[in-house]
Amino acid sequence: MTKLIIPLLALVALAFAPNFVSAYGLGLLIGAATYVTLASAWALFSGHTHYVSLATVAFYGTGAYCMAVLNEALPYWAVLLCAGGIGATMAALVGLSTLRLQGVYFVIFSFGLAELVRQLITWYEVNVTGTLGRYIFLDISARDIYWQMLALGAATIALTAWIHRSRLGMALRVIGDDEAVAAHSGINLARVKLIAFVLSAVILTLAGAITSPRYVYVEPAIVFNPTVSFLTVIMALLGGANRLWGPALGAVPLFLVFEWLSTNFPDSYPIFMGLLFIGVVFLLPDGILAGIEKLRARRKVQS
Amino acid sequence: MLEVENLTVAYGKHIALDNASISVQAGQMVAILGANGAGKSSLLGAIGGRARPQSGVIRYNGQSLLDMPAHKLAEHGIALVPEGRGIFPGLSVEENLRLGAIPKRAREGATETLAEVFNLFPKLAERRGQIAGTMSGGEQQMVAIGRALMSNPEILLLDEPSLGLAPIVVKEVFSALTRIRAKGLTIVIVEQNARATLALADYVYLVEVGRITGSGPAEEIKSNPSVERAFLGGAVAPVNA
Amino acid sequence: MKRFTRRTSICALSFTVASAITLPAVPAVAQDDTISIGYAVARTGPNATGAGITTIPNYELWVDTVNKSGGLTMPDGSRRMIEVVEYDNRSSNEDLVRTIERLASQDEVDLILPPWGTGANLAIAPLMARFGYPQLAVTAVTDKAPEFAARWDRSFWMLGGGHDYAAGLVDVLSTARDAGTINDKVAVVSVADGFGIDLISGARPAFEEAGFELVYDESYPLGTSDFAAIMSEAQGSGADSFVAFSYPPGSFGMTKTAQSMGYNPKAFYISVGGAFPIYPGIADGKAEGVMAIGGVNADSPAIQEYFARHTEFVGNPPDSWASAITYASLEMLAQAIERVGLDHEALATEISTGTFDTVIGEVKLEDNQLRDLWWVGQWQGGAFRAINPADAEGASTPIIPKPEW
Amino acid sequence: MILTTLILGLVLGSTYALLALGLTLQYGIARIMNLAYGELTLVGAFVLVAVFQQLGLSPLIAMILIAPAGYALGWFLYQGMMRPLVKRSGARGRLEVDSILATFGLLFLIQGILLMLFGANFTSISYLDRGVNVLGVSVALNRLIAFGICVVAGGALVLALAKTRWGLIMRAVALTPGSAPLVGIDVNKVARQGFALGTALAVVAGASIAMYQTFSATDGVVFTMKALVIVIMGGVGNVKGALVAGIALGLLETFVATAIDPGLTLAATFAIFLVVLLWRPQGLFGAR
Amino acid sequence: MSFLAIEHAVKQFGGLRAVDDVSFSLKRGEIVGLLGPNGSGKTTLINLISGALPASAGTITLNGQQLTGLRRDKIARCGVARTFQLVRILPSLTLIENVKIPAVFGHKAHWGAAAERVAKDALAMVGLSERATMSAGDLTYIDQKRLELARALAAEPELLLLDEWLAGLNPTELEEGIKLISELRDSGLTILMVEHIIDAVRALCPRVVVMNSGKLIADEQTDKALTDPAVVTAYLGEDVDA
Repeated sequence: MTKLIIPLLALVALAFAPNFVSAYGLGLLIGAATYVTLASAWALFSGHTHYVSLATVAFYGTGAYCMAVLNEALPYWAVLLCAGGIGATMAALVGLSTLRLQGVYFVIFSFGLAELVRQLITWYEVNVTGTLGRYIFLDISARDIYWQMLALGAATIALTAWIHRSRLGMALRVIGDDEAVAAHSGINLARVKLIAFVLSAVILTLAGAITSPRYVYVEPAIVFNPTVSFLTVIMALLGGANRLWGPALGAVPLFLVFEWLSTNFPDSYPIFMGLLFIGVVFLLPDGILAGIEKLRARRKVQS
Repeated sequence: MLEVENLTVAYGKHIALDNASISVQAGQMVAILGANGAGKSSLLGAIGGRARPQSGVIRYNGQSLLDMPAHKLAEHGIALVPEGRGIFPGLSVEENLRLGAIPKRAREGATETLAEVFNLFPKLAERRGQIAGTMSGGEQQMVAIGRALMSNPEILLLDEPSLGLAPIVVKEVFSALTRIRAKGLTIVIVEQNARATLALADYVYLVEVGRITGSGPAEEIKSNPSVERAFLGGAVAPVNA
Repeated sequence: MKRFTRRTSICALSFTVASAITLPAVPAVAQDDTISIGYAVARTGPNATGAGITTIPNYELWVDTVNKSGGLTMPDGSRRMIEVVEYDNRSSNEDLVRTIERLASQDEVDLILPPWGTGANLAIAPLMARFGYPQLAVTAVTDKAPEFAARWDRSFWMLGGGHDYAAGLVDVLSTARDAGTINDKVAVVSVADGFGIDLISGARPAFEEAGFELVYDESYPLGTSDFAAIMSEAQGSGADSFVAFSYPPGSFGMTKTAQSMGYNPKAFYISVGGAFPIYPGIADGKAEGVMAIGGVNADSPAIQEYFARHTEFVGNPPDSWASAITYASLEMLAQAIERVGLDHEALATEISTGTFDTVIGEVKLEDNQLRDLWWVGQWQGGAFRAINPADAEGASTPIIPKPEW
Repeated sequence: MILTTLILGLVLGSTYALLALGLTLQYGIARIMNLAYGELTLVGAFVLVAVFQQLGLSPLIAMILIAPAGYALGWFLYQGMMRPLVKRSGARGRLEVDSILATFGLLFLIQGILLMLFGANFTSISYLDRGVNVLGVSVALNRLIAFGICVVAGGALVLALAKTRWGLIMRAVALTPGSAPLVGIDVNKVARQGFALGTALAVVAGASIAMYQTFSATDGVVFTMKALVIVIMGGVGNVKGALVAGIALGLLETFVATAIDPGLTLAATFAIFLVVLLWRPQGLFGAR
Repeated sequence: MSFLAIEHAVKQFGGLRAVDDVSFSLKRGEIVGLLGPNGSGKTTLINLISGALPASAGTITLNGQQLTGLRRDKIARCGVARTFQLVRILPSLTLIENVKIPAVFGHKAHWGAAAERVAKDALAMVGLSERATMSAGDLTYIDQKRLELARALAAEPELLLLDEWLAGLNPTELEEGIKLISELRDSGLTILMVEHIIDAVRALCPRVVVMNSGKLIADEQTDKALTDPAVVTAYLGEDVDA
C-alpha cells in the first residue's frame, strides 16, 4: 500500500504546485510534465521491446494539428477524443505494416514517417484548404494545461505500472528478451507489439493536443520538430527505458539541464547536448536506475 | 610443431573442453574423433583463435598462440577451415580463393597455388565465376579447403569437413585430403566420420564429453572398441533391451 | 531491493521537481540604475538564419548605441544603462513560450523584445498580453494583423500582411505591362508554409483582377534544395515575369539556377533573402534589376547613416527589408520611454498613438500597425531601393525589363 | 521536355549518389549507422568555402586537400568514438542502437561547432556559375563538375572494389565479417578504413555541393535523410546500388516536380523510401 | 491412430534440402529419440514441428490438427512445447517469471494464482523451487537447462520437443537429467528428443528415428537401429580406401 501512497502524495503535491511558483516555474512544470509523459509513453512500447522509435513527433504533431483544425468546430473534450482516435488509427495502420522491421530499419522508418506525415499535411493544407498556419484561440490557462498534462503523465505511469503486472507487460518483457522464446511460449508477437504501439501512440497524440493551445499558432514545421523525438529517446534511455520510473527520472533532470544550458550557454548549447548524448551512451548505456543498482550491487559485494 | 597443454574452454558456465593436451608433429595428420558436442570443435576453435580458452597453453613452433588475434594466424602459416566452412557466400569462387592469398607469405606464387588448387578440385576451375553461396555443400567445402590452401599454410586445421554432406561427396572430399596430405602438409582434422578419418590419419585422439579419453596411432585405434563406444555409447545398460 | 529502488527514485524525482520550483525563487534583482531588457531569439535551429541576419544584430547594435551614449533617457532626464537578458529559443515554440515566461516572471525584466518570425510572435502574443508587456512584433507578416492588434491591444504589427506585398508587386507589374514592356503572363512559385501561402493567396486574385494570367503556379516544400526542374518549367511557360514567394534558401537557389540556365525573364521577383546584403554576392554581382520584398529609401541620409553604423558594428550591412524597421521599432521604444517612462500601459499607449522620428523617417502607427511600408524593392546600382508604393516619397523608378544576367 | 527532365534529373541524381556513397561504406563496412553523416558533409562544404574565400584556392584544388583531411577525420572518429562501442557490443548486436545514439550526439556536437565557427547564416560561393548547353538543355557548369566528381569518385570506387585486392578485402568484410579473420583480414583495420573513406567521400560530396548550392550549418539532417533513403534503396553496403538509387531518386524528384507537383517531391521521396523498406528491406539491388 | 504425424516433410534452404521427405509418427505417450550425425537435419525438423520454420512441403498434424502453416504461438497453444539446442532463458526475468510465461500464454492460459501454481509445480519438478526468485541470468549451465525444461513443462504440453537437452552435462548431471526425463515419460507425456548421447537414448527411448543428410534412414527399436549398418555408417562414415 505504501507503494501507492508515496506517488499519490507526490501527485497531489504536484497538483498544488502552481500555487507556489511563478509563471516561469509553471512553464517549467508543464515542460517537465510533457517530457515525462512523452518519455514514459515512448518507453511503454520501446522500453521492453527495444524498438527505437523516432516517430514520437509524428504522433505528437498530429495531436497538435488535430487541436488546431478542430478546436473551433468541436468542444474541447471531443477534440481530445478525436485526437486519440486519429492517433490510434494511425498507429494501427503503421504498426500493422512496420512492426516486422527490425533494428536500424525500424529506426529509419519511424524517422521517415514523421517527415512523411509533415509533408503530406503541408501539401494537403496548401493545395486543399489554402491555409497553412492555423490559430488556436482557446480559453485555456497554463494552469489548466499543466493539470491536464500532469494527469496524462500520471495516467501514463499508472498504465505502465498496470501493464507491467498484466499479461501484456509480461509478454512485452519476454519479447524484449527473446522473441523466439516468446513465440514458442504462445505469445502472439504481432498483436502484443501492436497493442503497445497503439497505446503509446494515443498518449503521444493526446500530449500534443493538450500542449498545443500554448503556442497559439500551429504550422507543420513547428509541430513536427524532430528534436522532440530525439529528446524523448535520450530522456527515456538516460533514466532507464524498461523501468517504471526510469523515463520520468531521465526526463526531469535532462529537461532542466537543457533549460539551464540554453539559458546560460545559448551559443554552445548544441555542443553540450551532443557531449551529453555521447556521455550517456558511453557511461550509462542502461540508464541511471540500472547504473545505481549496479553500483549498489558492487558495494554490497565489497561489504 | 603444435603443442596444446591442459587446455580448458568454457562458454559462459558450460565447460566444453576440460584440461585437454595434444601434440602434433610436423608432417603428421592428426585426427580428433568424438561424438557431437564432445568438445572437439572447441579444441580446434581455441587453436584457430575463434574461442578464448579459460586456461592452458597453445604453442606453435615454440610461440604462444593465446594472445594472437585470429587474423594474424594466417600470417604464421596456420589455416583453419571452420565448422560451417566460413566461406564468403556473396563472392565468387575465384574471389574466395584469392582472398585466401591475402597473407604476405602467400602472395608470391599465388598464381601457381591457384593452379594447384584448381588441379586438386577441377570442379572449382569450371565454376570459378559462380557465386559461392549458390553452390552445393560439398562444393562449398572444396572452396573452403582450397581457400585455406591458398594461404600457403604449414598446418591445416579442418573442422568436420564431412558435416552434412552426402556420402558420395564425403568420399570426394576425403580423396582430396589424401592428395593434400601426400604433399607433406601437417593436418589436424576434427571428425565424427571415424572410418574415413582413421583410414587417413597418423595419430588419433578420442574426445568424450569434454575430455580426451584415448589416443594412439591410427592403426591401433582402428581395432579398438573404444571408438565405437565414443560414438554409439554402451556404458549405460539399455533399459528396453 | 526493488521496492527500495522505487522509493529512491520517487525521492529523487520529488527532489528534482522541488529544486526546479525553488530554482526560480532566487530573483535576478533588477537594479534601479539599469533597465533590463530581455529577448529570446533563435540562435539555433531553422530560424537561426533569419534571426541572425535581421533581429539579433539590430538588437545588439541598438543596445550598444544607447549604452555608448549614456543609456536610455527617462522622462525626468536621467539616463539608465541597458542590461540585456538573452536566451536562445532553439527555434522551438515550446522553448520560446517558456523563455518568455521566464523573462517575465523570474528575471522580471523591464521590457521584452520580440523573437524573429510570424509563428514565434503569435505564440508569445497571449503571454505578452497576460504579463502586460508591449510587443513590437516586427518580423511578423500576417494578413490578420488588424485582428491580432484588436485582440491584444499592446501588440504592434509592423511588417504588413501578405496581401499588401502581393498587391504592391501586382501594381509594379501592371504598370510595366500597361507600358508594353512585359506580356500578361506570370510564372509564380511559392514556398509551402504560412508565409508563402499568405502571399500566394493574396497574389492570385490580385493578378487576376489586374488581367494577368498565371501560366505556372506551383508550391514547393520547405527544405527543397534543387530548383532546376521548377525553373526550367517556368522558363518554358512563356511568361515574361517570374515571381517567387520564397525564403532565403529558395530565393538564392532560384537565382543561381536561373543564372546558370540562362533564364532571363523581364521581371524577376523573389521574396525573403532578396534584400539581404549577401544577395549581390550570391547573384555573382549580377543582382541589378532583381526585385524582392521590402526595400529602403536608399537616398535617405538617415538610412545611409544607419547602414554605415550597422556595417561598422556587425561587419556587414543590414538587410534592406525588416532590419531598418526592427531598428526603427527600437528607436520608437526609446523615444516612448523618454516620454512616459517604463510603465507598460503608458508605454503601450504612447507607442500606439505617438509619432516617432526613426531611421525610416517619421513613424506613426495606425491601429497598432505600421502601414507606411515599402512593398517592393529592386537592386539598382548596388543598392536595394524601394520602388513601391510608387507614390511614396523616396521611391525609385523600376528597371523593367531587368538587364540580362 | 522529357529530355530536360532526364538531364536535370541525372545531374541532380549524381549529387545524391555521391552523397550516399560514403554512408553506404560506413554502414556497409564499418557497420556504423552514422546519423551525423550530413554534418560531416557540411564540414566539407564549410571548409571549401573558407578555403576559397580566405585563401583564394580554386575549389577543385581545395577538393584534393579536403579529401585526405576528411579521411583523417574519419579515422580519428572511428578510433576514438566508434571502436570502443564496437568492442563493447561484442556479439550482442547492441552496436546498431549504440551507434545511432552516439552519432546522434556527434550530430549536435558538429552542428554546435559549425554554428560557433561559421554562424547560422546561409553560405554560398559563386564558382563557374554559368550555363552549358547539354543536348539543348542549359545546365550550370558547376553542377556538371559535381556530376563529373560523382562519375570519377563513384567509378573509381566501383572499379577499385571490383578489381583490386583492397576492394576484394572490403567486399569480403562487408558481406561476411565473421569469416574475414580466417583469411588474415584485420576486421577492425578494414572497418576503420571503410569509415574513414566514407568520411572522405562525405566531405567531398559536401564540398561539391557547396560549389553550387546555398547551405547553412543546420542543413545536415536533410543531407543525412537523403543519403539514408538512397543507401536503403540501393542496399546497404552496395556501392553500385547507391549510385543507381541516387540517380533514380534524382530522376524521380525531377519527374515529380515537373509532371505532378513540386510540393510533393519530398513526400514522394519518403513514400518511395517507406515502400522500399517494407517491400524489400534488403534494398532494390540487394542480393541478401 | 497416431498422435503426432509427420508426412513427407521437406525443408529447402536454397540448394540444400535440410529435411528431405521425412515421414514418421508418434503414438500418444510415446518417447522417441531423433538421432543422426551433425548436420543431418534433426534440429530443422524440430523447427518445422514447432513452427520456427515453415515447411517447404508436407504436413505435420498433432492429434488430427494440422500444424503446418500455423504461427509459432498458435502451435504452442496447440500444446507443443520445446527446448532449444543452445539454451535460451530470459536473463532479465526471475526463475518463476521465466516459467510462468508459457503457463500464462500457453494453451491452458492460466492467470493469477493458477499460473503461479503451474509455474511452481514446474520448478518443483526440476528441483529449482528454492531459487524461484533468483534472476535467471545467475544460474549455472545445468540449472539453466533445468529452467528451460521447467518452462517447457509449465506449458502443460501434449507434445514435448527436446533438442539436445542433455548435451553439455557432466556424468552426474547426466544421470539426474535422464532420471528427470524418465519421470516425464512415466507421467504419460509424448516426447520427441534429439539426442547425441547414445547411452541416454538407450536408457530412455525404446524406439528411435535416425536421419542422415536430411533423409530418414531408420525408424525402429533402439538397439536394432544402433546396429543397423546404415545407421553405423551414418555415424562413423564409410570405409575409405586410402
